Amino acid sequence: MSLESITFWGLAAVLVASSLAVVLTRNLFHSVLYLAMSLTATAGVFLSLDAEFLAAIQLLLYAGGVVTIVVFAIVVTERLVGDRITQTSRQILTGLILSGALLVALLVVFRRGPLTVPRPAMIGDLTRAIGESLLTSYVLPFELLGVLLLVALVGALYFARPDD
Amino acid sequence: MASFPVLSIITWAPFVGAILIMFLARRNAALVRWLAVLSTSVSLVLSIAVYAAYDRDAAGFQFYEDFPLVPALGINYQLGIDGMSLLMVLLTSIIIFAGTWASWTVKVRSQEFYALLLVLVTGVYGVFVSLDLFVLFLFYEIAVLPMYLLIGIWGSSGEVRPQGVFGWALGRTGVGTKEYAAMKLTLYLLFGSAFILVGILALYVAGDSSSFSFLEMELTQFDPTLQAWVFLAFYVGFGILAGIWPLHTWSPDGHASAPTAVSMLHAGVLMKLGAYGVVRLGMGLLPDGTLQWAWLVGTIACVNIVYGAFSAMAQTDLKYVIAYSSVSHMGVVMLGMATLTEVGLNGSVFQMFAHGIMTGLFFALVGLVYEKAHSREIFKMSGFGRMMPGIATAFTIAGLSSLGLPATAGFVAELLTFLGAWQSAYPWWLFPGVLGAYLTSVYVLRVTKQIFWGPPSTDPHFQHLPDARGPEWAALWILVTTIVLFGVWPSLALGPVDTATMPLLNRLWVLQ
Amino acid sequence: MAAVGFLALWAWLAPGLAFLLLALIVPLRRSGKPAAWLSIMVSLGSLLAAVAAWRSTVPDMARRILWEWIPVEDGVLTSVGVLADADSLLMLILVALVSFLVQVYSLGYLSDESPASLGRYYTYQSLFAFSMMGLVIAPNFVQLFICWELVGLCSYLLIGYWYPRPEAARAAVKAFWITKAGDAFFLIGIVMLWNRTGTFDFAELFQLARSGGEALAGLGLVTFFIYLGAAGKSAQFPFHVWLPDAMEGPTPVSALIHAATMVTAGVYLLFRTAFLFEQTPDVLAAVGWIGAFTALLAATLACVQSDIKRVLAYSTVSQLGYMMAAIGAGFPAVGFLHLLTHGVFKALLFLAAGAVIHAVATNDIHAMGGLARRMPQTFVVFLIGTLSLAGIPFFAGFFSKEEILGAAWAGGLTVPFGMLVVAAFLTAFYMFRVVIIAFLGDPAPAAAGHGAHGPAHAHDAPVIMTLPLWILAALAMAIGIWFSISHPEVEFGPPAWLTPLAVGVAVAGIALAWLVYRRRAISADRLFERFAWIGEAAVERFWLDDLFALVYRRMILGVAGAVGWVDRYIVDGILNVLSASTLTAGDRLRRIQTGQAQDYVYGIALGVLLLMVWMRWPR
Amino acid sequence: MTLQAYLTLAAMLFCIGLFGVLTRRNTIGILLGIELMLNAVNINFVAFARFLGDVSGMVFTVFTICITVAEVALGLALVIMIFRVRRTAVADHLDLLRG
Amino acid sequence: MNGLSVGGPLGLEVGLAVLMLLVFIVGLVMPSEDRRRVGVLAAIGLVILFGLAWRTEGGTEMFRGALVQDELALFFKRLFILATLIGVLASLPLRAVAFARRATEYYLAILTSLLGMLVLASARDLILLFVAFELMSIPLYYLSGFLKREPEAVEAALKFFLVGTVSSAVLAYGLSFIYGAAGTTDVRGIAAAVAVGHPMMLLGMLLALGGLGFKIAAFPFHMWVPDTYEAASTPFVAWLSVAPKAAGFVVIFRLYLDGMGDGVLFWVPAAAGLATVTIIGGNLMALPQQNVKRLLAYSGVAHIGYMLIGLAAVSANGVAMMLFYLVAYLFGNMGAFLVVEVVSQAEGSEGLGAYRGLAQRSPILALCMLLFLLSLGGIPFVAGFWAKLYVFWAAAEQGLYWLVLVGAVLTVVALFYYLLIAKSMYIDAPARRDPIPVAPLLSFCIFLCVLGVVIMGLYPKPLVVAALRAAGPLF
Repeated sequence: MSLESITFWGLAAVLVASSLAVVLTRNLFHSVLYLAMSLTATAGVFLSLDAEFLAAIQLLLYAGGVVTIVVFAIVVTERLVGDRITQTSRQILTGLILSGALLVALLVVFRRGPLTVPRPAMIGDLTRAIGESLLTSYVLPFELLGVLLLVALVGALYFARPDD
Repeated sequence: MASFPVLSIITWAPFVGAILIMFLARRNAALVRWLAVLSTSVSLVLSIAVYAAYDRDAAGFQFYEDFPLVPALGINYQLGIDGMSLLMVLLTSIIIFAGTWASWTVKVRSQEFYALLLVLVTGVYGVFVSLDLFVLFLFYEIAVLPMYLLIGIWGSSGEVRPQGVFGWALGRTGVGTKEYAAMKLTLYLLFGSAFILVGILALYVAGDSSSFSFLEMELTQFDPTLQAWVFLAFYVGFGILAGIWPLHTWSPDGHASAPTAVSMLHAGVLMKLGAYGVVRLGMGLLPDGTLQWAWLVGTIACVNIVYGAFSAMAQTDLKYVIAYSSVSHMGVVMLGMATLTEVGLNGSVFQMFAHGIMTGLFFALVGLVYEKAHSREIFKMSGFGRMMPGIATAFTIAGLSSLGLPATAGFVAELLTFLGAWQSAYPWWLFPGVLGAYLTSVYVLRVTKQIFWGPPSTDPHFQHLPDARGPEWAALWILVTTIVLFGVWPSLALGPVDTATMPLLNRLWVLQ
Repeated sequence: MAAVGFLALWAWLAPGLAFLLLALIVPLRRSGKPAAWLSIMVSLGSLLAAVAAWRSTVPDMARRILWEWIPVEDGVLTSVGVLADADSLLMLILVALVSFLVQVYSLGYLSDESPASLGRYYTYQSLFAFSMMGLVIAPNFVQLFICWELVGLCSYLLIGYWYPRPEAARAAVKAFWITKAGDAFFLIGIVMLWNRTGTFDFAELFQLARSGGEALAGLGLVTFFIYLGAAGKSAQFPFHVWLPDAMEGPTPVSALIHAATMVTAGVYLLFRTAFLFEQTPDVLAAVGWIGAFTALLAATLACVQSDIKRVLAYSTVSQLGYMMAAIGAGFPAVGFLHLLTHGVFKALLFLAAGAVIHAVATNDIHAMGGLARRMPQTFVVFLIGTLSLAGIPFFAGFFSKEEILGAAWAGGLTVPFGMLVVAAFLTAFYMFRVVIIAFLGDPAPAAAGHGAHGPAHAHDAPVIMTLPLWILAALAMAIGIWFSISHPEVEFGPPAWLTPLAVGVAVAGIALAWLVYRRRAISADRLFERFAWIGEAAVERFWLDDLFALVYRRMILGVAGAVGWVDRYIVDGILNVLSASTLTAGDRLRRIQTGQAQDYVYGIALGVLLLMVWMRWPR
Repeated sequence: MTLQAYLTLAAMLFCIGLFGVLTRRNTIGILLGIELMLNAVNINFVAFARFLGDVSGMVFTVFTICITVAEVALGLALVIMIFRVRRTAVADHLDLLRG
Repeated sequence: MNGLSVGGPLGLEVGLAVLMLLVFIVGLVMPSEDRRRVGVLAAIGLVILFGLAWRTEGGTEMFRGALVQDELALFFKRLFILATLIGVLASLPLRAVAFARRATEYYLAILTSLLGMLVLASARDLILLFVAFELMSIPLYYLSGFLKREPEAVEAALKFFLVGTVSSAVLAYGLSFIYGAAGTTDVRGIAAAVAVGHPMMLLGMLLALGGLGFKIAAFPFHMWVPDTYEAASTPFVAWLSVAPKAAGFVVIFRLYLDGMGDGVLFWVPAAAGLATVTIIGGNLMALPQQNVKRLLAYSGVAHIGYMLIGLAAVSANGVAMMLFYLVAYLFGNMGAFLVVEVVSQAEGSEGLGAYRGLAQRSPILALCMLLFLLSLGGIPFVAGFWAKLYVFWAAAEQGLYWLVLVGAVLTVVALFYYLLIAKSMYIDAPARRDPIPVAPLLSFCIFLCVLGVVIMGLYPKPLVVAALRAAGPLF
């Protein structure tokens, strides 16, 4: 067993476990923490796929940004409600069956897919390549992304403002 | 006459009348009526003129009009008229003209009433004169839809007690009310039109001319399997409108709830439109399909005849009796065409005409009785003959025509149909046919006896009822005269009809 | 000789014209008397034309005038017109004559009616005359059937002339329904015949029959169906039940339609198409048997009636049975002869009875009595009619009746012959029963209360009514005497004992009636008790009317009720189930719309999964 | 490691996320589930990009991550708004509109 | 940058961006009490943009084909702009305080969404497509909760958001497989992978179809529709019911049909199946509705089913007929929603009862509504008839007679509930007799829709030709 596989399996185990914890823990706050853990593990997966830049974004935006806002939201809503948010789950069995069935379906497809492609060698600096294509062939989506963030921000502000 | 678009004028004159009524005659009931009379009389006069001018020796489609509508899809505004549609157009003109007079007393929202009625008539004319299947379908839909409002607004509700194993369903749908009847009629007929549409599209796709024109499709030899299916689609689709068993149940409820003129038009003309569709599109385009399904058409027709007659007998509501009698008589129409014989088919077409006039008269009379006595309950009424001898006489004549008494149009039709039935591949069809005619005599005379004969009613509501008055007489006279005229002189109609049916049958007989 | 056809045509069309005028010109009809006179004059003209036509005929000559009526691709399906020959013209004269006399008579009989009502009556009368004549001179089955139905219509309208009376209304529809049932079979017969031969025309059919071609082989069913039509119209067993009820109509109507002309149409039809029936001896035999049985049955029934018109009605049924028996025996001409003579004397009887009824305002013979003195003229003519009917020599019915008996014998119908003889005896009996009870005897005491109209105050009718009576009586006598003198040749040689037998049973019948009702030598009650087994059945009309009522109520109306229920609650019910189910399905389906976002996500996940399954994934 | 392993991992993550979305009662919990699903998408993209040797998958991931953040921000704002109006964040209680 | 100029492939988008900027700036300087004028500005801008869209020629592209301005894109762009214009115009008379004070946000959001749609119509690259898709979607979430003081509105927005995000995730997940199988984000790379039957590709396509099914609201992905429609402000809903769905369809065209060759046949069962359940589900669920907005929402679902029939035909005709259907649906459905708005402004209710006797109170308004309903129901001489007929015809050409029959029969069910509204308007007696007041702008919009419905109904030819031309480049 190579180091690579050990890393992968380790990461996978952490990822799955923490993800399960996210959806199963009763305490919402703990959920968020598990999510952070899961996202971090994902960053590890990105690293194992040689995508350092993405791993960094993942950590910054996701593990940092998202978790922070969620925690903030929890704090705000807890203040509003006045007690700790514990959460229960509904229809666990049907949920399990449905998502399980979907998983089975996906796995069955994977089994017959031509997925045994070899992992090619790295082509130079990935981060640079991403940056370049962002500003050349994908400049339009990039610009639109800016608009999107703006409008999402405007929207979030609209709701978050307590006045009018 | 070739360049003069006489068919278009016949067709659209009522529509123009409707528009004029909507815009000019706001809150002026008299103007509304006179506009309606004017526009329908334009159609009537022109119909008679066309009838007279139709060249019987040349036969075929005449007064041809053609105007490309959507050339890319092969849709043309193509009109023409042959011996069969000639008669149907005349029928429509007579009925609507009489209907306008008969509904003289509509007071509530008369502007909308006449406008809708006239739009409806345009649809009916359109179906009879159009030679383009697509345009035909368009007109068909126009002929169906206004009915909803006409029944819904100006109709009258009856009473039906939900019972039996399916009582829960009847209760749920609100059976008996005019809204129910209007909805049932409209949806049922549109349900039928779904089949027609599929059939037309199938022919269009299967034909190689990529045209909806009847004349071009007529020349196409369709695959027999396709023909079987499409014929079935047409049979069901148009058959619903023609009231074939067991798809007829919209008709009693609808006709019973509808206001007078609408019942007249619907039972008198629109049901014929269904039969006409089966003949024109079904038999005309699909000879193979016709031969494959004739047994079914005829057998169901026999069921219709007997079943309709018995059902009519069971009714206690006058309008229901007449409505079921239509179901029974439409069976004769369908039987005639299923015989695939000359006399049978001629009889069928003649019966369309005869029944149209007769049932129009019936509904006009029932409307008058209802208007004066405010009752449709047969067994509550009695001895009206003294108070309304005119209505009683006309009712008797309608009844006699209905039971196929000679010297009325009904006899000729039934005689021909029966001759055809015994000549057909299934001679036993004759017996249900004759039985139906007999049963008709039972229920018609029973009703006549109950309402008009016997001692005058002691019910205080039924005292001093007036007979028909001014404009109403006009309606009655027109219809009675037509019934008798065509009963005494059938070749008036059969001459042209024969020129239309023979080519159709020749195509069938070649295959046999 | 073209004039024959046209004279007949005019005789036929004239009443039609009168009908049109009366029907269309409302004020004329409403005026009453003028309308009546128009109709009467026209029917007189019609009579004259008919006579003129008959006078210019020669034997074995037929004149046809045809117009196309229903066209077909390669010619004419059927036409209308006139077929004038000696037989049809004779019948035409009878119709025109009786029609004319009855119309004259009605003027007096219906003098109490309102003008509008009277106008209506004469409108119907004109229509009837037109239809009946059309029937008589019809050149083909279709025209015959048309007129056949039209006379049925007139019968219906005239029976129901006093439509506010429930009995009249009921009797009218009953008559129509029962005859119409026969007509339905008749129509079937015509249709079948046409399919076999391709023609409706009598002349062409006659040629076919003469040539004896294959075309006419196996016509049994066809002729039987045609016979059923005739049986309905001519009130043969078991269709006879309508005729007695038809007496609810005005008496002149009974005389014209239900005695002299319309009811004989069936006989006339069989006479006219005898060449077809000859092809089917089995059917003919059945005709004979049924005819004889009808004659006997109706005669029995007539014996227990107390309504003078009903007695006459049953007697008509009985006589129609005679005619049918003659035709069934294979001698249609004999039947036709009796038809003619019967037409005259039965019209006479009815009109005379009408005069009585008009005078005493009741139909019950027991409420009459002793009328001979108060209404001598009426008594005389009634007696003439009665003697004719009983078959007494020198009266109209004698010769024709005897011939029928002979025909039955000659035709080999021995048992029917016996029945006819018994019927002849009963005929004489019941007729004299009426004569004795109503005209001789003492006025009924109960009648005192009838005031001005009771038997005690009865008197002869006005001239306008008695004149037709006398004409008919004279005619009945004349015919009887003429036949007695000329003794025309007949096709068969009747046995020598026939005349004595016929006269004998008639006299015996009269004698019995005399003994029972006049001399009271035999108690009527005892007699009745003696024959209770049949008498009670006769009083109950052999339960035939009940049977028909049962068929109507239980079978027709019962089935109708069932079908109506099935239609509303099953056939329509299923439709409503479909629509209600659709509505319910919508209601149920909208429950998946729980309002909870996660359930909507279920929708998405499930949708994706189902999409994969639907695409047969994994393949 | 093979591509299949990465894809399987992502699929598991996706389904776990879906499970979370389907079962959590709290709206914030549901949002967390959605995060997991989108995370799976990212792994998929990166894995494919890596094994194809093509950079555009990674670019896609950049966009996905940014869009996810925007969505989460908006979503949380909505949750807070719901809290204000309805005093609850339990998804089950939000069924004024139904049927 | 030639592509950004007027008439260039990005010309409209740039124009819109300029408009958005203007709206943003003007909104900032306006007094905060009433910023409604911003809407007027947006409307004027949209009119200009619509004019530009007519002048724009197709057949240009940018970014090596990642962005293409073909006839199809132009058709959709015109449709989007028209729908947005009507939506904006109809929004102007809205009375709620939020629309006055926060008008900038409102119109900006609408325009942003429109920007997303415009790009989407041209996008032929997965990344561009996804970003544009999200750009279109995110404003919708918060627009539907714009009346944030109303519990229903916020609830609807949250549901819309949650379900929408999940479906975005599904879409993205699907796109990842597509990318993986095609090896490129270029849409044109898909065809090859489909042709060899690459399982990953097919999986991706199906997942993406699920995600798109949400946007076009096909059964069973439609469940957000009724709730959102019921709670959101009606002019917005009128727009929401048309424009984003059309955008969903353009994505479907691009992904599943564009340059696919014979591979398109693979999608027939999927499209036919979706069409069937959508027609049945939508129509059945509309039956028991008493709230007209909700009823129209379900009927809208059913209409998507009919459009999917056109898709199932997988032919140029089929697509063209769908386009025709979309336009007919635009006029009919928006018009109907606007009448709902008028009535609910006057009566304060969107229930069926509010329409009682409308024909006697405001005959013209009732007639308009009737025309819209008839058009939606597929009755001759109004647009909807041709629309239905054409999709049926296209399906019949492919031999899908059973599908045509299902569609045609279910039309009858649809007519049941349309006629229920007609019954309320025409048959029932009114509770009051006074006419219903109609804001001039609203009546103008309704008039516009009636015009569209009637003209298309009487003379469908030009639009058919245009639709056929638009569908041309796909095959």
